[in-house]
Amino acid sequence: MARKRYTHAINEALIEEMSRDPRVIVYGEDVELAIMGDTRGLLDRFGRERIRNTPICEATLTGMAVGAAAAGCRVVVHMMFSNFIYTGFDAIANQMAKLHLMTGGQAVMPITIIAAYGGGASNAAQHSDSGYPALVNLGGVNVAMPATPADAKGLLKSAIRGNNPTFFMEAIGRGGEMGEVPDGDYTVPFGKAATAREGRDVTLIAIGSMLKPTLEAAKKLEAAGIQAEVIDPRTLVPLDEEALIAAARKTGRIVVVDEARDRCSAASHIAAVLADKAFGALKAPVKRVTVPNVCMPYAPNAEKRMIPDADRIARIATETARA
Amino acid sequence: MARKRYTHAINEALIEEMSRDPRVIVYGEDVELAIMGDTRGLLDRFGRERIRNTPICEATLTGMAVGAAAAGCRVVVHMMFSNFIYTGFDAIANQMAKLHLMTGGQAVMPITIIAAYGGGASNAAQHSDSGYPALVNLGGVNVAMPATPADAKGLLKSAIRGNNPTFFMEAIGRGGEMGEVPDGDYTVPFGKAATAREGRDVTLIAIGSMLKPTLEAAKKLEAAGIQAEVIDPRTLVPLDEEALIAAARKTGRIVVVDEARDRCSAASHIAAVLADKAFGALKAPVKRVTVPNVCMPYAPNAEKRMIPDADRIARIATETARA
Amino acid sequence: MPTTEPSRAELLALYERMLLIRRMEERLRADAAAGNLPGAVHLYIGQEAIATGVCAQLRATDLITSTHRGHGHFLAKGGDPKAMMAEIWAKRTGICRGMGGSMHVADFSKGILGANGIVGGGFAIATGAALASKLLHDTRVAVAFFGDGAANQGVFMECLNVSSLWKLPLLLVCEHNQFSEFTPSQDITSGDIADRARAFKIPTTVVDGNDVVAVWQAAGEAVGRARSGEGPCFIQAHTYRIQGHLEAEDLFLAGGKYREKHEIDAWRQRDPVERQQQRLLAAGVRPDDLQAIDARIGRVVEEAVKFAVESEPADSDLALELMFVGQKA
Amino acid sequence: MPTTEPSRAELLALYERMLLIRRMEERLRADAAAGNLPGAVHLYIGQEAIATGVCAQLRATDLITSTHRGHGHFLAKGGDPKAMMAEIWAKRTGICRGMGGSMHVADFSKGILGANGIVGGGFAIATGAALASKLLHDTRVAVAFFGDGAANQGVFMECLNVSSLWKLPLLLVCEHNQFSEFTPSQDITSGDIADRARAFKIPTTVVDGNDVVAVWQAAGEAVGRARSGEGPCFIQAHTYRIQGHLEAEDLFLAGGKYREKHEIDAWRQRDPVERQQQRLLAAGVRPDDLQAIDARIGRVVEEAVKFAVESEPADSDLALELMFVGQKA
Ligand SMILES: Cc1ncc(C[n+]2csc(CCOP(=O)(O)OP(=O)(O)O)c2C)c(N)n1
Ligand SMILES: Cc1ncc(C[n+]2csc(CCOP(=O)(O)OP(=O)(O)O)c2C)c(N)n1
Ligand SMILES: [Mg+2]
Ligand SMILES: [Mg+2]
Repeated sequence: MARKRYTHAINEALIEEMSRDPRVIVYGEDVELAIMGDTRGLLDRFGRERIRNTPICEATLTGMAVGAAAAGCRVVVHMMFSNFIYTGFDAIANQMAKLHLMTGGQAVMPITIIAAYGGGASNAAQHSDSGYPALVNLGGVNVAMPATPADAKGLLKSAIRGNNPTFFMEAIGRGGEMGEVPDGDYTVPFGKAATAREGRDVTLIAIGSMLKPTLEAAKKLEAAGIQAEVIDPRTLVPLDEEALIAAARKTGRIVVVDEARDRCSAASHIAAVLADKAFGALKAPVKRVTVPNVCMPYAPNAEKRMIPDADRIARIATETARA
Repeated sequence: MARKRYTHAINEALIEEMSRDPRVIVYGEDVELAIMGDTRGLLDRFGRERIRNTPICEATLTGMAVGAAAAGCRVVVHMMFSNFIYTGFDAIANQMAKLHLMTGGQAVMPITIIAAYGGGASNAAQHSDSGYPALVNLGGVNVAMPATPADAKGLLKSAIRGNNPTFFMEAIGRGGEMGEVPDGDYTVPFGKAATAREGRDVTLIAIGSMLKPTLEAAKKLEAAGIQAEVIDPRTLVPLDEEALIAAARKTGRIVVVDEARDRCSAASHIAAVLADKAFGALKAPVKRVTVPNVCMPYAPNAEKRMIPDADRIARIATETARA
Repeated sequence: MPTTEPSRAELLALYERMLLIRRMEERLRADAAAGNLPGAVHLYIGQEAIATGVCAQLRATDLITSTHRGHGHFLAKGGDPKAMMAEIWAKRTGICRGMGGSMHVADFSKGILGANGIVGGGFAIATGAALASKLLHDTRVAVAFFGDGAANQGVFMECLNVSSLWKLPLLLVCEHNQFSEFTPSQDITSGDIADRARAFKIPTTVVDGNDVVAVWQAAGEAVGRARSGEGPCFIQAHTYRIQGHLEAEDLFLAGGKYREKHEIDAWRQRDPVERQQQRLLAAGVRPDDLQAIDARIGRVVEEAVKFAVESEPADSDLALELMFVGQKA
Repeated sequence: MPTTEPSRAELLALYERMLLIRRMEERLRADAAAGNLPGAVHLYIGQEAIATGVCAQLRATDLITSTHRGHGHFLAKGGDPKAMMAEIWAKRTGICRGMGGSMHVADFSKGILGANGIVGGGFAIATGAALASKLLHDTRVAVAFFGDGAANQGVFMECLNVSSLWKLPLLLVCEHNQFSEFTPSQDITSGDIADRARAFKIPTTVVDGNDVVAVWQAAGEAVGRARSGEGPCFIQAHTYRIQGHLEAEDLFLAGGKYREKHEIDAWRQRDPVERQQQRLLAAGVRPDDLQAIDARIGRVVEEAVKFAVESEPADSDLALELMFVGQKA
């Protein structure tokens, strides 16, 4: 166990998995010099056969992953910003998410796609989307949302070893954040939510980048005498419905926090699941704290206004706890 | 008023709008010979300057719409099957949905994208998606889901005259269905749900292609003594939240029916909105009847099993009415 | 490099494979017309020489990607007629267990990475397969079959670039059948498609796609080059789609027309199967021997249909199991 | 066609415009280093001759699309320095009201359809604009500026195809500055980019992108051809990115290296602004006159910064209004 940066945890997972299995390859635009930091040092260690810069052609990068996987590699594709997933979306939605079914189970696709999402750095609309709801809706790809350095390491290792296409969504701007990371071969299973904090008055379900402000909000609530439980689903596909339902039943008061745009967000989906399966236990309206249905403005003040922060979360959680 | 096919209603709207405004252009793959039927006869009437076949290059078709709109055309792009939206997704998600904001309101994009969605014709996974939740989540594009020939005509005319990018989702396999269509200049406003049937026991919210089996289900329910109200949102963006909330309050029992995959579906979102804003009135779990999280299998029996039908809707509606 | 001439045995094998494809397609045409097949069916009639000539140069471990018009590639690469037929009949014994259908026939165990309903969907998959082959040092060659229409998709160029840069063992085979659905190729294609490959310094051959020997020869050179590490090759094979874009196209056309009957007739004169038959006869093969082949293939087709018809329908819940490996949908 | 020589007034105007871009960029570099600017800033220093030479051949109504490195195109096409500066400073007086920032400066009233954060995002937009121009018969020309890296995106080829087929009034300007982020162009680009355009039968010119007169001449011919209905043209302008990919790139590189200092120094010797200055001096323009220009531009830049600094921050709720025309988010 040691304190490490989120980026560093990813880097460690990549190094360990590449060392463990010679079939693991990594490619993407500028991965050699590590534009996002997370692939630093791989070139020196593994050489250009196993990690390489590609031309700018996302449509091919995603499709190529399918073919390389079919032919025996375990493929890690770095897409840099998650908005570029859209550029490579055809092969994701039409091939990667569907081929296992369409081939009657023949196609096996050990593919991990890394992409950084979210706002907060004035990168403007084309570099700030949290577009994972579209991925969640595809049905055939896993979606991992590590919120902490430990989960970043553990989920990435599970993704690379797994046999299903997985999106590993990096929380942008949290690359520098620190946290305890177990040493060595630490994996986190998919579909297991984590309880980040126990409490009996209100349940806050926080996705990915939203864990941190939600934990801050929980502290504020504590000061006001409200004990918030904080649950982190960790993966959206598969989704640990059981844990979420149990948590909902415990307090009957739910707030889901998500950096995605509100309509058809992961927050919507989780709220819907609970309004169905935990209905009898609900004591208050199920609330969503999300980005409004806008794309990210550039100006820092305008951007800040759109992204859920501890104050907004705390306010809505307080209302919910007291409703 | 005359009975017309759904496809015919679309065709009529295109002819009327192209006649009304010489800046309206239509392009797409094989629109001249009308592979989907809806563009039939346009070439003879308007000539190849205003309707033309394109090469197969969806990424450019969607991007070109942005440029042509910016330079003064009203653009109708026919994308054939909605799965090909994924192929052209980059310009949709990164440009079309964002440019009005990113340019501080300068870019105005009167663009209508027509695409056929849904299963039921053994077209298999790559031709059967109901991928509109991803569009709904984008934030910057309207999404129209006409369920009837009249709405097909009225919504398409509104889309073409409007100044925002709009996805006009054709319900595949319903192109041959008949319905009354008002003559002449009939438009349907965006963001106004329609009550397809009144009832006081349970509220069925049916999206697009699901209206028909939902109405069938309502008949079955009637035979069992349950009066179902059926609401059709008609557009998912903008969403007539008010009407949906009012309808939910009326019965307190809600079933949302959607041909999209369940996770992050439009059904999820509507259920979430109601679990929040109609919470006090709810008497039973909010139910979703959707496609499970699969892509469409080819075999007719397997496909049928995945798409909500009147029986499944009636069963769940009955449980909800009696819960 | 001197062109290799096929042996008599090779000539016969090419003929037999083409005939298998032809007869299977004819049978599918009949069953489609009879309403026995769900979904869309795109037939390969007239183009048999291309899949056959190319795949005859491949090893079992080599990998191919195909198109919506994929039955020919499936059979040419050694796919099982029974399993294909059952798939198109939507049966549980189908090669994709009834989940894929006509547009998705695949047999990964034979290197058939699948027909594909997305025009242009195969380029990057084949490029990725070639990349894996190179990284795993296993000398497999990947082949992407695609239509003239698909060559207008941007991924085509992206894959030309990537494969040329990285000297991938990739063969790109453009089946130029003059049409993209109902649109004549020249209406939507600027310049010569082969020039696009040339712009990336990829060796390019243009062949008569209705002459199986010409295709076989071009493919032999190209596959050899790719396998020996010299990088990708491009073959443009000129041919003609004899059938409609899909069966029942008249329904879609509703009286509209995009080509003249005499054009089809002219191309019928260049029928690749008949041309190979003539070549064999000229080389002294006895008509009886050819008839024996035809009879044998007739039986294969009948058995395939029988197998398909008698098989159980697909498992209607299977999709819930098959979205993921070892994970529920 | 004989090459046109620019008049002395034209030479001066070209110089002045290049210098405006240079000084604006230098000022942005300083403010980025000082931490005054939110977001990423990609500077155009070293490439000024290209935007300047091309845009000098355009009319106010002509349309351009630009890239993430878009300040130069914005200013060259007549965009307002004040409004651009305020935008980059995230102010409500910015040309995009603070919603777009450096990567999205746009002025539709001047035909500037916007810088673009998506590499390759401008190709289809420019193609669509050219299509509209053709259909509306209004003789506007559309220009897509793009980098060598962007030329590997498939949409590039798609737009070559469409524009060539339909003879659209489109000019494609490839600014080959040797790099795509930290990757040398030759590592990711197979063949000569100009050959890609040639494969679609598009007239192609390769020019020294650091010589504004050469660019201006090539653009003059190309724009003339496009405007007169002869279809698209392609210009490849060789240049060099003097600054990092983005300001603060050292942070991203963390000690990593992708080019040598002597290479940068060598290209500094070919500085396009200085070359134009030398040309003017050689043509008899007095140093005083040049200094007057520099002073004038200095004031423009100062005013722009002052305007930006003194403006109000962006409206923090504006995004809710601006997702749609006349419709709430
Ligand atoms: C991405 C995508 N766009 C459009 C289609 C519809 N479509 C199916 S086949 C076809 C024409 C393909 O032409 P070509 O590549 O020449 O193949 P051919 O049919 O001639 O064999 C089109 C446009 C599709 N399936 N996928
Ligand atoms: C679709 C997409 N992929 C990747 C990026 C990240 N990116 C930004 S600039 C750039 C390099 C562009 O190179 P080039 O086109 O040559 O332009 P230059 O920076 O040299 O001006 C990359 C890869 C992006 N912005 N958009
Ligand atoms: Mg074709
Ligand atoms: Mg460059």
